[in-house]
Amino acid sequence: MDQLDLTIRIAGENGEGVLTVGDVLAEALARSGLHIYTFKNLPAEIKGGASMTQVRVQDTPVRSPGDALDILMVWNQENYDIHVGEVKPSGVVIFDPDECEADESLALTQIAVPLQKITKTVIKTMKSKNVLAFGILTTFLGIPVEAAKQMVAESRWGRRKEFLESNINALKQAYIYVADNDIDLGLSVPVNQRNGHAQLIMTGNDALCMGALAAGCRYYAGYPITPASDVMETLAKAMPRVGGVLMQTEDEIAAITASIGASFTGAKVMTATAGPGLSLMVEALGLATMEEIPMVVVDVQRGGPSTGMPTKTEQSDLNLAIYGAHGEAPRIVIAATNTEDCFYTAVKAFNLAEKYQTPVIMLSDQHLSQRAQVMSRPDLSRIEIVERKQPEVNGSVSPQEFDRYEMTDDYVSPMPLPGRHGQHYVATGLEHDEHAHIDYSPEAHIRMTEKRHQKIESAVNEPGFVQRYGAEDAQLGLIGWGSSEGPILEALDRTLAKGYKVAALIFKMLQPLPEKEARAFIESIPVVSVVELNASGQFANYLQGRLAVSLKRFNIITGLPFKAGDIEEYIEGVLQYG
Amino acid sequence: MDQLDLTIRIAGENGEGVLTVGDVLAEALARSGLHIYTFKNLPAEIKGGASMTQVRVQDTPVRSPGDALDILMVWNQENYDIHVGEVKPSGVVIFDPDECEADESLALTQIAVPLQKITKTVIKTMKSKNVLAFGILTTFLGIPVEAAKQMVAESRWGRRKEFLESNINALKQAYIYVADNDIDLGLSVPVNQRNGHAQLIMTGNDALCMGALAAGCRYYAGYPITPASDVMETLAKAMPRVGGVLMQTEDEIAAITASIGASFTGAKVMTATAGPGLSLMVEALGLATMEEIPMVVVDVQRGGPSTGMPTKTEQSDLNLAIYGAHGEAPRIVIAATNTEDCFYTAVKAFNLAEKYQTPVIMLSDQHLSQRAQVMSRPDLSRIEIVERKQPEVNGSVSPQEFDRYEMTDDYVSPMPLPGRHGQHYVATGLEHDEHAHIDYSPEAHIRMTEKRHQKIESAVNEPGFVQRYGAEDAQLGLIGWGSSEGPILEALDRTLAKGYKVAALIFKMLQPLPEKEARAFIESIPVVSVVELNASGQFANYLQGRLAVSLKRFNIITGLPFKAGDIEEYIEGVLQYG
Amino acid sequence: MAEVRTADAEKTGTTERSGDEGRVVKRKLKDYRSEVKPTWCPGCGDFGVLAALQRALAERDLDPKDVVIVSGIGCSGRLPEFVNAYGLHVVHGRALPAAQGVKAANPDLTVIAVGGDGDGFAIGGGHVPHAVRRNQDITYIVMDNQVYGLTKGQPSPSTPTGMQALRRSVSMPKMAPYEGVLEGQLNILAMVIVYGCSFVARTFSSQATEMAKTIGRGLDHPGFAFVHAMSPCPTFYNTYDPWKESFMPLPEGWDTGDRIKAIDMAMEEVGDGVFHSGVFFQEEYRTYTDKLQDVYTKAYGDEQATIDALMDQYA
Amino acid sequence: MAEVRTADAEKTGTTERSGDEGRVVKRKLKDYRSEVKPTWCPGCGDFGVLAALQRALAERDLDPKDVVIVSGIGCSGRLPEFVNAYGLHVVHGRALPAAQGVKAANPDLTVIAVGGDGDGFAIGGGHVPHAVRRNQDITYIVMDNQVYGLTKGQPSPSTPTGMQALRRSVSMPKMAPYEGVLEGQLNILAMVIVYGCSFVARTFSSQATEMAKTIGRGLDHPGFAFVHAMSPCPTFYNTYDPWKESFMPLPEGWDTGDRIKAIDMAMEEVGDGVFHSGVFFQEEYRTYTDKLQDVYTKAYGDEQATIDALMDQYA
Ligand SMILES: Cc1ncc(C[n+]2csc(CCOP(=O)(O)OP(=O)(O)O)c2C)c(N)n1
Ligand SMILES: Cc1ncc(C[n+]2csc(CCOP(=O)(O)OP(=O)(O)O)c2C)c(N)n1
Ligand code: SF4
Ligand code: SF4
Ligand SMILES: [Mg+2]
Ligand SMILES: [Mg+2]
Repeated sequence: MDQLDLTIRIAGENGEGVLTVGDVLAEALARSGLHIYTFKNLPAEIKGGASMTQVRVQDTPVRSPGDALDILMVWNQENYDIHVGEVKPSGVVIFDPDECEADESLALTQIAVPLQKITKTVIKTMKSKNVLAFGILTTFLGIPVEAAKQMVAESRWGRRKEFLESNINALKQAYIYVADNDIDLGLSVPVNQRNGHAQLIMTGNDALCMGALAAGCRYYAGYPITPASDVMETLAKAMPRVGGVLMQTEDEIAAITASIGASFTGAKVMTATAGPGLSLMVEALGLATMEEIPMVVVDVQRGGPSTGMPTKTEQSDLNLAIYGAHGEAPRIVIAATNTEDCFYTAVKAFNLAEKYQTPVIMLSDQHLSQRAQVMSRPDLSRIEIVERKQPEVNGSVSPQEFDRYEMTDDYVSPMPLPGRHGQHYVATGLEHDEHAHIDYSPEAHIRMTEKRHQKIESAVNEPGFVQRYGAEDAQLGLIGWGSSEGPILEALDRTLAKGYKVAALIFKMLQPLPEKEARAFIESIPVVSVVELNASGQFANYLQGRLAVSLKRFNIITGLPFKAGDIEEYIEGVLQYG
Repeated sequence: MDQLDLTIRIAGENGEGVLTVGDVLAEALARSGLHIYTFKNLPAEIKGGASMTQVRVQDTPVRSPGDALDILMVWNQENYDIHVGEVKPSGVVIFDPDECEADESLALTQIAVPLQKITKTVIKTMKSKNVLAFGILTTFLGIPVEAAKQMVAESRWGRRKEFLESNINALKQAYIYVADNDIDLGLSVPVNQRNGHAQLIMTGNDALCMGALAAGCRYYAGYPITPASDVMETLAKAMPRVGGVLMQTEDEIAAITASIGASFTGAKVMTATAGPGLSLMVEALGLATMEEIPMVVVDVQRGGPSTGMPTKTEQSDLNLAIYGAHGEAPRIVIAATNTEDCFYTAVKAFNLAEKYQTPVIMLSDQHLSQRAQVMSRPDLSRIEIVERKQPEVNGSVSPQEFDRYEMTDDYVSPMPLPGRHGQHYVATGLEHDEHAHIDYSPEAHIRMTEKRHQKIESAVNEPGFVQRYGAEDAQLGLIGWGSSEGPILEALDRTLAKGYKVAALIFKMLQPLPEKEARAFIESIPVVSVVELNASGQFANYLQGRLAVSLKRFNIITGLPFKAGDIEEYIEGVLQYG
Repeated sequence: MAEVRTADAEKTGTTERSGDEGRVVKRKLKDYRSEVKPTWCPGCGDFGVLAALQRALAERDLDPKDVVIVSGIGCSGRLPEFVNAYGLHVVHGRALPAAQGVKAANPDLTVIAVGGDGDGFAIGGGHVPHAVRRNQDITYIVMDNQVYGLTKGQPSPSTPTGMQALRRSVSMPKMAPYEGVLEGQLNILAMVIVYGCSFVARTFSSQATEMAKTIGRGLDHPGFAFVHAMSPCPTFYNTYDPWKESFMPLPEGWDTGDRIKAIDMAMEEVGDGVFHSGVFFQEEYRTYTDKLQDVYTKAYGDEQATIDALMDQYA
Repeated sequence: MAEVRTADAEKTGTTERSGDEGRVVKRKLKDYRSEVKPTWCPGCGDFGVLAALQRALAERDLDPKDVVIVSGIGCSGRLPEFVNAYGLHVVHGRALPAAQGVKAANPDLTVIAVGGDGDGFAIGGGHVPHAVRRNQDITYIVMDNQVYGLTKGQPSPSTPTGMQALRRSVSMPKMAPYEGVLEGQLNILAMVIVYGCSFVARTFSSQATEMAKTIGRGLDHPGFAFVHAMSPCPTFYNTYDPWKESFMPLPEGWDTGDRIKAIDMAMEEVGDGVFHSGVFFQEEYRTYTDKLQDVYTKAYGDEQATIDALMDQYA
């Protein structure tokens, strides 16, 4: 094995504990200096239903959930039947022979481990079945028992002292069982001490929260919704530690208007939601555009439409993010690509909001938000933080003379803050003039419409929101946005390695659209295809609308993230058969 | 004068009565067998502010508000200053010399009529100033005093018996004043008896209401909002007369979900709103798409974004109508072009909703909804009414066997109705299978996504939603949608008459997009421009997105409707200077 | 068992079945069970509410085709799926508007709205007073567990102030990790009485017979009936033990006709740490449907207007 | 007149001006007049509310830069424009959430929310209980004309049942042409008390001094203060005459500390055809801001955490 790359899946009944096994394994491997990427697929019910968790481990950063499985552990028949088809020919299935029957016709290594029976008869504490399963996996991975013990001790299992003894016993029994039965997969995953300070294990939502706080977010209002609730829950704990305020409001409309109120006073504000909440917020988003109020709205996309598939992933809220609101209500829309990027994109979202005095929608999605990845600890001293343009404090301009919506060169006007500046004004969602006075004249509407549009359009010059990868002389170009970056780049590397001439262009800014880069890419490559997790090709349509070009599309709507293999296959298909 | 074509404007302080003068004049002319087209421009305040009303009169159907003015009557200085620049060189200004000073440097016929003084000193009932003003206009138009008297008697003034005497006196005084001062514009507008049964005077909102009722609408839920409140108010009176139910709900979200509930039982339902309300409705619109519930949502567009310009017109909610909702939530979007068309488009909206079991958004706008026009009385016996596909009544299929979302050839499935069909099911906004059971499997999501999309796409084959006009060998093609049809076609006729080779394609269906017609038009004409009342070219972008073609744009964002002259000038500009 | 429908049953919407000896047999609880097994956690109070509702339906022998259960989103909002009847599962917080549309469009249907405390009094709270104002014959069952179940344990408008992770069985620590919930607790029962509701009752999912009876009285009440169904969430906020202690019937001889006394009781019991069960208030007002009849009498009398006649006003 | 600011005035947000003789002069009503002339109809009750609010502000000599008036949409929602202070005019029905955001982000500001009966209790009705629950120091003035003014006369949640075009001066016929308004009338004052509001008062725009005093008491109250400001709309629903008759002060010696009695009074006066003016209920609870202080003490004690420290949990 030159490059470590294992994909391990654990599947069982929801609520039984498979998720914990996956979480602890991922954390333990990450703490051992390896890179991990998790992937869960859960039912929407609180308990019951087939659920699975997957860990992909590499010694370099992982970019996608993994294709076929190297190791599958299933706890019952239902899950065996669901997942066994995804195991690699060289892969291993671990199953509980008392709970399920293996299909002997399959050309796979299938290893029976009576998890339930060992727990019942040997360990005698049913709670410790998880640890037994964990131990089976660590021993298969070639992790020494002492290292595994430390992993358990440092895990959430270790924190529950009353079960520690039986848990350590369970781990031991795992190693004993494997040794007794002479099982050896020949793996030896290296476990070293990671530099805890330099490397963090986070989900996308975790990283986003930390980025927001680093950018100066000190007010958050939100309403729970899967898969965005984590953001609020993480901040409920963290926000008071930095002196900020977090409010759980009665609905999303209250959340966004409370955020507008807070931003009006100068606070950096955020709210996070998923599709149904974003739908409810669009009226107030238009207000924020009209009153030129900075704010960050995070949309953690999930399967739609309507209540849809709350625990599945999709990139199908793009249309709403760009176009959602009556009238002409431009706003900035950006998307994060991976866990680490969630941190930096959150920082940029605040900077853009403050700089352009506008709402910024930051798109994430269920998979990106909830999977765990390893990332380098951000160096906070090197992060640029943008502050809002404001009038002079104690400036002498009277409120009667002051123009809140002054026409400046960059269309951004100094914003007085209550309690701070004597230039009080009345912000209104009605059309107004420079002085913020209500004005429905054609002239005022034309001027202010231009101000609102130009301000946003000029944000296209911000660096770092679009990136080209791959062959200069590509025959096929892939365009992606947000969280499909990882699988696209992995597929790119694989196909480049096979000699295909491919390139990719990844967008993190969607509105305003980096047209120059888009056009240069599209015009330089014979075939260009837009790769996204939605049915209608929302970004493809949007690109065509802006650029008047014709694009191919590759869309998947399974509720699951792209695998690198999906895209690899697509590339080969297009280039081989046109 | 071969063809009668006069544009008359009356302007004064809001609340003073100018609007009534305009309304009565328009009605009276219409009742005389002429065609009229009114246009009002009001402040958003209940009282105060400059306001104007305009009547264009022709002997054939009128298609746009009129360009420069033939007659301007102003009641005060503010309004003189605002409007005098719009009078034709051959036009006439009527002003009150005690309230305003005329600019003598202008090469216009300016006639002083001391409206205020005559009312005060001769008529002595201030309420009758309106009638005096009306009389001045009718005598200028060459309408005999007896005919004018009858007009007053048949008007709202005639209904207030206590003022009738002073009103008739006011009218007489007008004729006396004009005769005494020997004023004669040489006009003689023909006043005949119109066939009251065959011709109706309606606003767009009136026509829409009647169309909805004719189509079978028997449930309406709504929340007041300018300029859609008229729809609710008209139906509040009319709906009970046909045994229907109208509910004024607590907000727009309640309005649309109540409508969904009513439609679930089989009722034909409608709600009408303006931009802010539509923004609030998009979450539930997604639900209706997901549950395949027929309903009509009318959006009477006004100036946006946010609260914007509630009394101004704009075509800027198109993006929201097409894309508003998280996830992939396709729905049908259609637009009415003129008053008469509001009737027929409403009928079609219901037919489409019922046939395809989907929400249908019908776009109107402030100007279309509130101006009065003359139209032929619809022959109700010739209107086709579509009913919802339902299972057999007393059918023997058990609820356990019945598939609410059966995959049929046309993707539309029979819908059982509570109280009527034994095939009860649970409609849900979660992803589901054919049987309406919750199902998040990739397969179910893929099948149902296709069902929801294909159903809508097939509606593109409905006839009558796109129409080509003008030269076969056009050098310039104009694309318009909804209410800009009238001014576009008038401009087309004028420029064709001048020898320009122009053509127009007018869309009444926007989603699904009649792609075939659009492509044929665009490919057959060297230069094609999309004409719309919004800033970003919403329809142009959408067309480019769907067709991957490049289009020119002509946009106006004054809050006012297109004049035919605006478009005429644009056509000449493009064809003369490229 | 063969189904026999009399012409009359057809009209009123009830179905009767002949037993083996030709006797007419009424529907049983199991006839209201759908083929979908409830997905709730073991021990969830909602099982009790479901069974009580099914029993109340069975006692009234309502034809499933004439029953519509409307819900929003939440664990409790899944209930319609588990009942053999029509169901309309809408978006979060909008069960009441949807139910009102159902009832308005077809007043012959038995309409029941169900949902959680968050669905009903957070995002949906604005609709409750207006549903009450319309006084349609709808039964609204709020399954109050004082927590957001489906989204995994955030506090709801009815969560007691100061609540946090106090006991092992209570896992609501995330949203209020320092001082517990800072916001006041809403008294939703008192609120609904003040809105002017014509039937207001409380019941507890652990008291099955009682609950079926109370829901039944709500169904029988002609007008908007509010049933405050306390229904614990053992997974995220286990209140079984305290609630068992604090539940007691309304005082003997309670006068259900005194609105002011009902409010006072609902306001005072909180301080006493008591939940009273039973019907707090009931009075028959004319329903929306009744009033619409008067409207029709005025609007058209015997015969509805034709559309042509409506258009005459524009001639 | 030159402005003199003491360091202290700067901190507390009050500004004092020196008169000609160097005397400190307090702000006057006219200092709170903006350059925008009110656009209301002649005779609109809202003029009275505006003046009363301006007077209350002047009496407290608040610096306009420290005052934020938040409103939704409606005739009444235009009020902030006419006051010389910060204003935040949001979308229909959302004045309260916006005001809460303002106050939460800067508790030193004087925050006033204003709006109509429709704005507050139709589309915005869902926010009221929750604003009350948070008990921030915000004064909420509802200008109740029992009608939708701005949209020209539709009935509102507080319109009396059965109301229609009865009198010439009442022009609310369109929405209820047959039997008048079918829906029940909400008792918004009683509702707010039941929500748990810490200050609840009623006042009438025609009683200028009284209204300024009541609004002032609301401003002084530390917590969420609800002022029910009856403010007739002569254009669409002229209630001046009946209201002048039905307004009367609360009984002599009224105990503002008894919530239950306050509710009873608010419920009973309706039947008596009476509007009581004055403070129905007032009690000081800890405000949201107070409670947040406790949270901060627990969350970080003396020194706020660094972001780096927060990230340690992921290491
Ligand atoms: C618009 C919207 N916001 C948020 C959610 C997420 N959500 C689903 S259920 C729920 C609350 C559930 O609490 P409750 O209504 O008390 O029901 P329970 O699960 O406790 O029965 C929330 C916030 C959603 N589905 N839609
Ligand atoms: C979302 C939305 N829906 C509807 C409207 C239209 N609208 C503006 S004000 C108003 C109601 C006004 O009544 P009220 O709140 O009582 O204020 P008033 O004018 O009587 O002072 C309505 C329905 C709107 N602006 N936005
Ligand atoms: S989470 Fe709570 S409310 Fe939801 S099903 Fe489980 S126990 Fe019931
Ligand atoms: S319509 Fe009524 S509420 Fe509005 S300004 Fe006029 S009088 Fe006042
Ligand atoms: Mg709950
Ligand atoms: Mg009002």
